[in-house]
Amino acid sequence: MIIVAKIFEIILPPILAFIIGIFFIGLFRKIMARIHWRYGPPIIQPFLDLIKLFHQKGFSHGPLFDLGLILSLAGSMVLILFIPFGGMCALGNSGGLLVILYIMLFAPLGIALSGGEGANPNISIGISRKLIIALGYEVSFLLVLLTLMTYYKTISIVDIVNAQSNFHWALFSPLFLSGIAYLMILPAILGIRPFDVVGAPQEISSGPTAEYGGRFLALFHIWHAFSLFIGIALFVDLFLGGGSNPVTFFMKMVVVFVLVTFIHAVFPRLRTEQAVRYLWRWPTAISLLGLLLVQIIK
Amino acid sequence: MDRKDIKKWFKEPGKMGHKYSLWAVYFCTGCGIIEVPPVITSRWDAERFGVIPVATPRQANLFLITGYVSVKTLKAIIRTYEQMPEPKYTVGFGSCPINGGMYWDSYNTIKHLDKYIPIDGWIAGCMPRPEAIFIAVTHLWTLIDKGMATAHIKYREKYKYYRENQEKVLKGLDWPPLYPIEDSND
Amino acid sequence: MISALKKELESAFKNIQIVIPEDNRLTITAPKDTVLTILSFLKDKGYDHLALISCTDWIEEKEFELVYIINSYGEKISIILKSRISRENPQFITTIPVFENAEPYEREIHELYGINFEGHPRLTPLFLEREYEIPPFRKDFDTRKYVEEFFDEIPFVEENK
Amino acid sequence: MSLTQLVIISFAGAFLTYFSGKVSSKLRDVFAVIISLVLIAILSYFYGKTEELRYFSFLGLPLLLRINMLSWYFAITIAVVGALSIIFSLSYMKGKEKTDFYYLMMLLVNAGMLGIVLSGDLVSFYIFWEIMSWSAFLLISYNRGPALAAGMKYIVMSIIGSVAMLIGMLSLYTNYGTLCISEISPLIDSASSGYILFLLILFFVAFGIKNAVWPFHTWLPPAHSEAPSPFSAVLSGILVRMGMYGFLVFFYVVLGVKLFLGLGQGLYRFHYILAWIGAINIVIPTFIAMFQNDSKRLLAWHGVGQGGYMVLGVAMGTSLGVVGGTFHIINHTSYIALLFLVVGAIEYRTKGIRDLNSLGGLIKKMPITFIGALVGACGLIGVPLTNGFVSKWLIYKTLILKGYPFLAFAALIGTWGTILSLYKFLHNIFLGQLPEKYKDVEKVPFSMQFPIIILSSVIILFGIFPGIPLKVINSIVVSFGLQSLNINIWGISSETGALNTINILTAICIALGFVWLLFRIGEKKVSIAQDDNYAAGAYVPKGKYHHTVEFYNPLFRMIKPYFKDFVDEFYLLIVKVGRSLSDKVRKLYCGDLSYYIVYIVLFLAVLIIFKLGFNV
Repeated sequence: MIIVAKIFEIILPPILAFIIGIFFIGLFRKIMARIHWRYGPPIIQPFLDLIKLFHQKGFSHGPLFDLGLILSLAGSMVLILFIPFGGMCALGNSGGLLVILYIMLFAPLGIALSGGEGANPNISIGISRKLIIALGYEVSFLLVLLTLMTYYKTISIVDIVNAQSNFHWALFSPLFLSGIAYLMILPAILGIRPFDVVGAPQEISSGPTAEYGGRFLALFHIWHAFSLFIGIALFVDLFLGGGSNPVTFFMKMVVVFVLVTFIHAVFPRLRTEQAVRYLWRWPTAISLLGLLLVQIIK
Repeated sequence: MDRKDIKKWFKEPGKMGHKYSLWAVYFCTGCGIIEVPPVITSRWDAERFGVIPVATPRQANLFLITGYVSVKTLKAIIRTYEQMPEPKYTVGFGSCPINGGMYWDSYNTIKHLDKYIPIDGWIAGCMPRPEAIFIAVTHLWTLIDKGMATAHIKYREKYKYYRENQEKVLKGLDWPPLYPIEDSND
Repeated sequence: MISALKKELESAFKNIQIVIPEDNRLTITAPKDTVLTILSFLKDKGYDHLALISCTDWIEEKEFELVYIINSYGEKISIILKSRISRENPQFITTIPVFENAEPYEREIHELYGINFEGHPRLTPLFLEREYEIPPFRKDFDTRKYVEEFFDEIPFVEENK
Repeated sequence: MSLTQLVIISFAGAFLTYFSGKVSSKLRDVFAVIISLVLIAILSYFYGKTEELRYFSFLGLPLLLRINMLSWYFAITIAVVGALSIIFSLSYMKGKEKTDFYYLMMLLVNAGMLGIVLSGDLVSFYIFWEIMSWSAFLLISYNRGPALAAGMKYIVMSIIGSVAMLIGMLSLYTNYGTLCISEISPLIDSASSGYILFLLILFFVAFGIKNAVWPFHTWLPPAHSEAPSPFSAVLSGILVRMGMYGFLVFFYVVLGVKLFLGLGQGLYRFHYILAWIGAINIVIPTFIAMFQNDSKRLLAWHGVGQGGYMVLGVAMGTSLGVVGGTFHIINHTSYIALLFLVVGAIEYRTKGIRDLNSLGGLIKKMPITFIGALVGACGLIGVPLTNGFVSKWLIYKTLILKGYPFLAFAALIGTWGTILSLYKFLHNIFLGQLPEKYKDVEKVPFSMQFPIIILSSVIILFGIFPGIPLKVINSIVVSFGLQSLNINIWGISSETGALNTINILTAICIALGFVWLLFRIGEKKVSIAQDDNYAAGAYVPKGKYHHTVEFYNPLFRMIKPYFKDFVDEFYLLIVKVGRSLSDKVRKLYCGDLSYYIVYIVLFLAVLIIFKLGFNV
């Protein structure tokens, strides 16, 4: 019986993550449409796009072009197993936050390699922008994670979630500074405006996806759904107590996602230097303050 | 508008998928492009039918030829059309791409575009209004439904003739033929 | 102001006709060989902006007419200089030494009318993708005949073949 | 088979290959490979044995050779890397002249390093250290031109290091009358902390210069980029880590853990300052590496950067930290040597092109080299399933659990610096458009591919089963006196967060399989040529459609004002001052006799006045 529960626990989160991710993209386009005062596509439109994309003969530039994309999607799938998802966490005890940090490298690396094989300057510029922005938000992202780890004196995310049970969430504990810093860099992690210079359709014809056709674009959309899920699930796990069952967890994620969509709708797209200058100034300062606060308390 | 017809989705997902998620190449080939922004923005929102503009032909399956085609633009149109993934549909705006329109006797514009690339459908009107474009999209749905939107297959089979016409108009295309041409086939 | 300029021009150059159709416009018709000197004379006087060079094809008199439009931001007067060259062997000297921005205009006139400008750095094709025996903007170029000969000859790609 | 025979074979082998080279180059190649393989065989025989014997006595001082788990661990790495680089240079040095001299020096460097690692007392340690430094100098300045300046810079700094070590040894000998390491450690416990600090500074300078720790790193980038590639693989792989061996021996064997951690108090504990030097050593070089345009210089800066992780791990003093630090040494050797061999292979095929802006698209022509570069890059970054990840995980865990978040932050941000620079390395050489002139580049011969394949498999193997090397390192740490970790084949299991590489491996394989199936169900893909690319409707311009120049320009524009190597400028300032002083002194000796007589008379006069004035 335990084995069945274990297998169930391993298979269910990725499927739920996929459904939630696709739902989030649909919700995203619907909210954006309503802000533009237009009717907007049905919520399941991304799902229809996926069906269409799987029936298109995409162009491939070579073996690495496919393998890089497959690697990045597999990396984000594995990452979901490490993140506690409403009481379920398949691989919670094999590595904790440090492994999460390092498995997060698979996705940008995979897409960078497959894009590089696509031999198109638009892609290379997109990838170099993606890595620069990632370097920008990693500074405060690492500081936030370090404050959490030193505050709870553990590197396993499951312990952090359990420590926040019955309503004393980390967001309202002395870690509120790190929570605010994480919220400030969340648009950069998810890659949406004001930091979506990476896949800017107008400037570099949608950056890394310039050469992706049928199946490749489908895999990229699934990866985008997963990365939306991961970015927000991490925030909910680390700062909002992570929810005892998937439904409460999903509710918290929707709230955070709608907030981030509104930020997306309002802000223009920052240039790369402006984005990095901002990321290295305000979120880093706040997360440093959070770290000092935790050091003083300890 | 049989988007909610679940049975049809399971029977032929490919057709339904292509019907309800037409991604148009955002590439203005003539004077008609002035009609496309109102189509995709708030007033006549095309996204409710799943039609959104995408940045590169690699991601698109709908190609809107908006307006007259000069010899120079023909080169870019052929290049973009060849770079689109396989099930692709083209729609011509106005009468200029059909038979040259008011530039019928000009030395520099292409008279019959379907001598060079296959066209699925035409919209009449010297720059059709957004409603006409939506009607065209619905016609395209019926074509796809009935399996008559086979321009891309015709292009693949008759590529030899298309290539000859293209080389006649544009002296020496500087990219290799898309499909291998067997010289003596008939 | 404009009449003073008219008098100066008349004194400086012989056999040119000067007409003032409106208060801030002045048209000069001058022979072929004095064009460059007039242009540099006007440029020194402050008319340093060459707005346009165009060409009209007088097919009956078998002549091309080159029109130089120059104006200055200071006095807000625009001067139109016309000169005629023969149609059989259309030869003319380039005005780039006086006005650098004449280069694309002369290239266009060369491509569409077939006038050869000596001293022009690159008289390569500018707009047209194809070559034409008679430059298309000439009046004796019959576009309808050209379309019938060329475009209509290209066969349709029928279904059955 | 005793230790003296091992040392004799390694040195005799070097000279034998030189003379066999005079006979025929074929014989010399075969001889060199046999010698290095024999060394590996003998060393594997010594696994687990600890013995000590006196092989010679030098003006009354017994010269000892000893082997224990620590020296065996370093010796096997030296032998393996040495053998691989010699196999690699069989075809790399085919066209070049003076190859006998090259093989002699390569084997001499290996022999010197083996000698250091096996030496039981400081005198033989010093002798082998000098042999290694000088043969490395000759090899660095092997291909003339700018290499001479790089070699000069290297040898001047390593002489300063050796002199510092010599002074430390002399003071040890005068105080305790003996120089064998095993006898010194009990005696030194009773020494005053001031004297220990003096020794520490001296040995830190000596080993810091060799290990390119941050203030003394300036010789490394020019030396690595000018040396021939097989040697720069050995140089950056294991020769630089002799400094780390020195740190380990001096801190944990001579001083002992209690004494080492007890030095200084509060924030000024010696090992805390050392940790901070290590942290700075990680961040600054990786960010400099990001903007290099020469592939070997980029890798050299990473050699400096990764050294910081080792110093950080060793300076922590906990068993987890030391295990992480020592494991990182062997990891770093594996992937930096691999990357240098990859650059060597590319130099071999593109006639010596190292500039990152004029290469591109070589993946289609040299796939095996690309796989090696990819695995090496993943190892250097620390992607899970590679050995770099395991050692970095260990180091981070100690930093976080011991409560040093800022050190952990510096180490973690170094990873992202490596990602950016290594992706630039991979992208500019292997991905993108293939330029015209490399159309007919073909694969590298097998003698070059073999080391690349071996090193990549080592990286993956140690990444998936870290237990194999960790068992050896655990016994080293136990021999230092720290408590051991419970290590099993797939990683570390401990209550404060375990590492389980097998779980990660299975999860990734299942996910890869599933996504591959998901990829297959779609329509079949159409593969197209490299120049059939989206260029906004125009045809792709040949050779001009590859974005490499100023790859991270937005970031560079921001970092540019702080982007000077202050340490290098400081040294250049010293050199300038030194040169102007010596210039003045040169003016004194103007060569004709009369001046010299005047100097003597003046000097005597001063002496007399001094004698009268102070009637001393």
